[in-house]
Amino acid sequence: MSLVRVTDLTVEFGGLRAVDGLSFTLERGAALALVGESGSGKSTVASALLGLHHGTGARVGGSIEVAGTDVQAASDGELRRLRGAKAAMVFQDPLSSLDPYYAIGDQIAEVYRVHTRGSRRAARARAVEVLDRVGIPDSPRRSRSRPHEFSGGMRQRALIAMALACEPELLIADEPTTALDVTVQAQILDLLHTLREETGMGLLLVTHDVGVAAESVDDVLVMRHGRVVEQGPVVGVLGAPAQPYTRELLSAVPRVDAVRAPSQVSDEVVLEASGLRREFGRGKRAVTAVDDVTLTVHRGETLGVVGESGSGKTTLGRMLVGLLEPTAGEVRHDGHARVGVNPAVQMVFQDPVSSLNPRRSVGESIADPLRARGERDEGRIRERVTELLERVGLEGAHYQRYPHEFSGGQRQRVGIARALAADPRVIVCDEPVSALDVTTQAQVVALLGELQRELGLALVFVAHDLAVVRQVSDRVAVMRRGRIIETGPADEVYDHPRDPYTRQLLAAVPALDPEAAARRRAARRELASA
Amino acid sequence: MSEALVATQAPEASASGASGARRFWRRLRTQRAATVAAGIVALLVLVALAAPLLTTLEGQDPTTYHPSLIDSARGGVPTGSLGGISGRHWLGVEPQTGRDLFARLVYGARVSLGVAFSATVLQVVIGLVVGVAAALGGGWIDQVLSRITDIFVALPLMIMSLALLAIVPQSFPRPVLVTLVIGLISWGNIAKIVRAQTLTLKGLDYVAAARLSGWGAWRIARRELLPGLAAPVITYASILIPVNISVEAALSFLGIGVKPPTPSWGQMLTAADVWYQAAPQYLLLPAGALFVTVLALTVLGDGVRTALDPRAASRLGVGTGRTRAAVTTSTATSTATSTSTATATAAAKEESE
Amino acid sequence: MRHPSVNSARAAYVSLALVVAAGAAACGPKDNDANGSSGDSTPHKGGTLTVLNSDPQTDFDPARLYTSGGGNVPSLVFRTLTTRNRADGAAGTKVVPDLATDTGRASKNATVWTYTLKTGLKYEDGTPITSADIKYGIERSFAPELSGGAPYLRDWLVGAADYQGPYKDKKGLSAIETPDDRTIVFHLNKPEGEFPFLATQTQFTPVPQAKDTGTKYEEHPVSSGPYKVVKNENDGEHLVLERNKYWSASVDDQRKAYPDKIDVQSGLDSSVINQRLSASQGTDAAAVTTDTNLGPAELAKVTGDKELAARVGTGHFGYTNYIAFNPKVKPFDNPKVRQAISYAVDRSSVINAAGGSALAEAATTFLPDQKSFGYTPYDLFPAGATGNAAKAKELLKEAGYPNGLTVTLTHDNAQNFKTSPEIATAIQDALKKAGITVKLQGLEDNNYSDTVHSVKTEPGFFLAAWGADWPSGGPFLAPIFDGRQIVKDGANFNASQLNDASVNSEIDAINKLTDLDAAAKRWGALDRKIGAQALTVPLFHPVYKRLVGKDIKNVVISDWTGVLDISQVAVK
Amino acid sequence: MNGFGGFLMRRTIGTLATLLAISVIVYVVFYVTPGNVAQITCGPRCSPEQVHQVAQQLHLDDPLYVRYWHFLQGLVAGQDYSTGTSVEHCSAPCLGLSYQTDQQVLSIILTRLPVSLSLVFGAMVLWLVLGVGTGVLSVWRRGRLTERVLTGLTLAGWATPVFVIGLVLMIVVCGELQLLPFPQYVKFTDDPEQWAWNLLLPWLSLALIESASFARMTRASMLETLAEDHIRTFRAYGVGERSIVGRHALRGALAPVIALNANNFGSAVGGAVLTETLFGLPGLGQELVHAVSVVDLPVVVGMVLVIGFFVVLANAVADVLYAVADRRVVLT
Repeated sequence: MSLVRVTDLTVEFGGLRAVDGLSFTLERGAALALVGESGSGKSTVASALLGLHHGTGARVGGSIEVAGTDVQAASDGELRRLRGAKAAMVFQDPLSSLDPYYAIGDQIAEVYRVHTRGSRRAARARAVEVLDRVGIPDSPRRSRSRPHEFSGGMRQRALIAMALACEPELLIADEPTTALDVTVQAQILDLLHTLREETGMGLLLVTHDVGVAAESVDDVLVMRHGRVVEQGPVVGVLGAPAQPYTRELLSAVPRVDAVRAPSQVSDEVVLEASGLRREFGRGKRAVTAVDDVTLTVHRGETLGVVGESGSGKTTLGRMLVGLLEPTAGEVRHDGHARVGVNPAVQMVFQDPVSSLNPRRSVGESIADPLRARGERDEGRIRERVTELLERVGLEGAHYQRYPHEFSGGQRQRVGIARALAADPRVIVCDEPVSALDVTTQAQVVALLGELQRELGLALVFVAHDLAVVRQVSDRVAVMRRGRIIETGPADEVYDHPRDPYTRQLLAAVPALDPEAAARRRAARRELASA
Repeated sequence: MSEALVATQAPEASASGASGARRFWRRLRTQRAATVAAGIVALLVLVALAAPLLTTLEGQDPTTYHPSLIDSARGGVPTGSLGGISGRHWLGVEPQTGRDLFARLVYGARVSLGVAFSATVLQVVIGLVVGVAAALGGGWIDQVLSRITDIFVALPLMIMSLALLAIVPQSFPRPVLVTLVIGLISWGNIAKIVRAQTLTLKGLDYVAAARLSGWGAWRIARRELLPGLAAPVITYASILIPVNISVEAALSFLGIGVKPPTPSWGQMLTAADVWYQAAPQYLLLPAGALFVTVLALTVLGDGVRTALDPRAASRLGVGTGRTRAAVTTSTATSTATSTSTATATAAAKEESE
Repeated sequence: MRHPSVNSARAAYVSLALVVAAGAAACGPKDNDANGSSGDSTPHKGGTLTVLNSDPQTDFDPARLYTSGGGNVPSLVFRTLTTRNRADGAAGTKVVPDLATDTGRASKNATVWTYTLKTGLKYEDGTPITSADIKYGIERSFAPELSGGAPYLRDWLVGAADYQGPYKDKKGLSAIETPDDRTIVFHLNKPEGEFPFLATQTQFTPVPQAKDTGTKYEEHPVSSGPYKVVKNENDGEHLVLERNKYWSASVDDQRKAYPDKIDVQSGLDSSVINQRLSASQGTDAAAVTTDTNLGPAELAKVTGDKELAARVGTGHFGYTNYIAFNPKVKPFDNPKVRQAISYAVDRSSVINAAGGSALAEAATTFLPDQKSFGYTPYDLFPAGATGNAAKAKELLKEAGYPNGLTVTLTHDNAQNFKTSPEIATAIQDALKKAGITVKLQGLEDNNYSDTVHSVKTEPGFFLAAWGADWPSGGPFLAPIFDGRQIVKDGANFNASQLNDASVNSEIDAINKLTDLDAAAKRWGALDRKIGAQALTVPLFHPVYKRLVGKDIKNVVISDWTGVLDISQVAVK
Repeated sequence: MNGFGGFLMRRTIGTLATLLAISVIVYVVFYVTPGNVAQITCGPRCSPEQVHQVAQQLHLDDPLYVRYWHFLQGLVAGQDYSTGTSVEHCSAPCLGLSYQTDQQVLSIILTRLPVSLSLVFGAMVLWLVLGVGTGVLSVWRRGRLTERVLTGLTLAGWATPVFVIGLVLMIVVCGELQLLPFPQYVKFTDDPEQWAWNLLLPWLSLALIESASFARMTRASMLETLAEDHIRTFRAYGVGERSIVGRHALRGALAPVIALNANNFGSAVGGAVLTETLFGLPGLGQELVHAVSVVDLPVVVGMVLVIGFFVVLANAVADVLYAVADRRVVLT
């Protein structure tokens, strides 16, 4: 009997069909990845397996059988016995997925007691045991910590520990590494791999990241618009995709080993920073976010700034555009020392939702730099905005629309158009594509490249994704703890990293080839033990 | 909690087509209780506005004495049954004077609602200006304004009212004065909320983008921040209005509210409470009117909050300093207020640097 | 008479509490027959009397108290040279000896008054009371630290005008002589036939100099009366009095002192006091109030309940509520305008506003309707019960206002049925019928006092009230109509600023009389004479109705105070 | 904890500055308030000379800044004063002497503070029980009749002024049903049981009014928490609804409830004027209203300062408790 058998599953919310006629099986001990872009219905499938749609108004059709339980027919009590005990789920955002007010050990113990009716003491002991099992150091003490006292990776480990508490037959991991840095992501994936080897539990991995899937599972199921596009062994599907969509998906994934055609870089320095330093807070709580950073950007060049969360890259970007004043050091633009913002240095923001005022039409947002410059002729403003909208691949008629009427990628295009409206010489892009699906990502990256060539823009591309940075950058600066630890031409940094940290970063990037993934896993173990 | 407030800004990706205002109305309309409450509030406002018309219809006015309808020897209790309810006096007459209660109730609505609404507007305006200025000004401006805000949070409203209402010349119209005193003294909490919210909004990318466009602080405050402040402010205002009605009542109770013969609900309640046994309807009328108003405004406030954003606004809670009881209006305690000085460094911040 | 300060409008509302707290010197009853429970109505000694009051005994220093005996509770502790006769009704308006053997011996045209103390008088600590202590008590009342008393001593005693009390001026007052321990002689600068009335005030209480602690004396004033203070909490909010064993009925024929203990709880809401008295539960069964009247709402309830109605005591204090004119302000300089308003006034609606016919009686004379004041009935501008609008219009036309006129009526915002908004609106409503549009100007209590009692700011048309310091025409008429009592730079009560030589000389003439009955007749005639000038519109005299607990016996209400005398009450 | 020490320092300095500013405002406002203080103190029939003597005695003729300076001196160094017969010392911090009664303002406050604290503290317990209980019940029974009835009841309490609730309660409970004696303040130290019985009605009146805001705050916070991701986690692990509502959702409401409570407590200490007046409780509010009516400036200033102090203190406590309840919050 299969561990999971899903037949002709459909899930409807109101009139919207999120999952449409999906069937698959997962054998005991096997691993399956549901891969798809946002809106493909993959997470809905995961929830449906545990019957989490019960009582929410969603209409679920077809049959679901998990670890011998008919989820569709099960009573509330049966479902509760299934959840956590036979099939456990790990969620995407480990911070919000844990109760912020209780100690982690208590939360795990609570779950354990729900299913085992063991004593409080036994439950606590079990919690410490599983925390230890997932690699939390000093687990008896750390089990008394609250979630916010853990780092992101530790929290995800804790969530996995909670899942392990009752020794489930199936682990459902819904985007378990999306919120994590690349090195941490690798650790978590490695952990999942090891656990699966040791406990023999089945794994259902839900992810948008093809690389993550390639690293972790045996079989893959590609979803789009709630339907199956392609399914089969991971080697086959990812190695030789049969469907155009799968191919499109794969080709859009940026490769860390891809070589990029160089830009037309001039010698003219448009942006220069020297000795930049920025502290937050005062006195004993002061934190140095950026420390002694010096860099130059030339006309027509793309400088990639790569680093993990907390490395200070966003702070650096904000200082470069003048949104933040440096504590020490200076930013020179066209050779002139500068304080405050300057329309000639623009920024494209990470979150396409929060970077556009939801209460103003996109045309108005794009027109801001024009009006601020003193343009009063509505006709000319309209004309220029239309031109910019078309330039970034939107329609002039979109002027009157509001941000929520656009998709993420379109919103990012609006953001770019707004930056262009100021006729900038430099655009600092702060994680411009990290919130986007891979296919969209590729389009936006391509657009930036085009614009750069056309307008001779200098770009500073700040990102955590090493592959994307390589794809766009002429030169790369690697940041860690506020400092630039390595800088140089992109190819040199990627192909011959000098700093051990850079090497560690590169080793953590998931590979699309499952066999390569296995090799890299081994290499990571070596690096970690070294 | 700051991140919850940020969520106010996030439009629903699923919402389609309609502009913000239309979306708001549609969402408000889907809540039946809120729709009914909005209807009641509208009706109350209408009654207040149409008070002269309604009393003409009844054929009475709020100030004429009807000594024939009361029993002078028994303290002036109405002679008719049920407090003198009749075709000519729809809700009976007032003990001691025989003035028409219906007329006094509808005219009282004018003062009570008028004072409450306009005092709220005043509080909101001052709170907005001070809160936004503090948050945007930063540095010493923030320090100074925040301290001033603290002072006004700590000043007991009733006590200052007692003094201020005595200082101002009597020729100054009382309802306006009561409004001014409430508005000018108890804006501290709303300023705190606005400041906290502005600080949150200020950190948003679209505000940064507006700065990069080259706009000045004033323009940014007006175009980018104020719309974002609307949700918490409107929600809070819906709480303040009933509180202010109560404050007016409490001022009347202490003898410093609106002056006779102008009726107000608060004044009626004050005069009526001792008549609870001898003429119960005299007390029940203004108390009932007040209850319906507060209930409607509260439900409407909830509805507005939900319509503006189901998640973020719920943070505000009811937050009242139960002014009537607790006489200072102070503690409008949304969590935003009380911890405006305690910065929530939610761990989420680690992730987003 | 002393205007009350308004504690809180709340406490004042529904009760005439403050009127009485301030002016608890007054006159007598008409239909007082509240005799507590049925059955054995003979009073016996023992038990604890509870007093439920709204105003705390904040002032408990004999120098600072104003009224005769300092009101009800203080007169249990302070004995004075003379005192009010503790009897029902009109008999209660007589002044009788207390510490002294008689009510005073006058000589030289009533400018020298001599008193002799009874023998065997002792303080609560057993030390004897001497005439020097009485002199000291009077002297210290001149200290600015202990201000608050009535102005008469300062005005009447020779050389007292600038005296600042014994703390600053050790020499003392030469106008008071104590030739021996039992004799005290007062030298006045003009004849004052009513000096015996003044000697009822607590400034005439002995204060042993050795025990004087200045402003702290009120925390524990030394008792000369039947009770001593054993507890004084929160500045007079909670007092407990117990028997003073050195007092004996043999040297005090006025105070009965039946209960063993008196527990005074104040700071209570007036409606709560009345609720407690009507419920009469537990210790409240043996409770009275000395400052809270029944309000109209409570009256409406009480009159419907026989048991409760039997427990209501009714009293009449010499008090008049009136409209005051300031003829210096147009159009009130025109007597016809004043007369027109006198005709237009609707006294029945004013009375309703004041609590109804049970709590107020229409007044057409300025003097209260009591014999001791010299009451002489007159109604010079008959307005009937509800006003004579036609006559008023006619007079207005004669005065040159054929189309009516608009005036501003100033009143106090404190709701105490005296000068309150309710009465003002009742007048506003009545004058409307006569074509007079009245705008109301309500002032906060302090502001009202400042404004109407200053000749500089005095409005032309305002609500006022007056109560007598003792039941006689003198203190009722002189401060209001004596031209020499116009105070230019201080609190002025002669609102009409009348300075009529014939009035002034008549006042002087009556003051010389020591025959109080003869004096009363002439006060009555003077009242009528002044009344013809329409300088005031008398509105009503209040009637006090108060509940007592169901175990209370021997309720005595004199016309002097209008309220039950706590020294006569028994609980057993 | 150095961070906490710093927090205390900053808060103390901020509090002192705020209180100082409040005292200036109160001085100025009451300085211009009508009411001839000397005349009120002396009595209306006092002659101008006497009034002048009293004014000198109370230093009322000094310019405002001189009087304020004396006030500050008293605060820092104390002051000597004469009772007429002897010289007494009012030790620092001396808030001055009452114009009306010549008592030390601080001692007036200290005798009345326990009453106000008793009232508010007890009411607080009740409003927490009633408010939070109602909130939890209405979440537990959300969408059902129970929720609507509870919400209606708390709102009725909220919409009715305290003087009406208090009086009606007293008439019904003490007068008609005679279940309780009419309230009369008994010191806790004299008789704790009588203290509680006598304060029961005042507590209830105040609590009925306050509990609505707590019910709503609790309900809103819990519903919000229920919408959060971690609740989904526990549902996905088979944790029952009772534990989810009673343990996880309620815990989420704790911090905002604490904040609301500390704030209400602070303002109610001086703010329960109406309750104190109605029930005749000799607390701060009652005295303050009286002092205002007779323009007793030292008492007014002293009391407003003490009340302001409690408001500021309560805010600080709210912040600390908030941080304790929600460890993610950092005090600044």
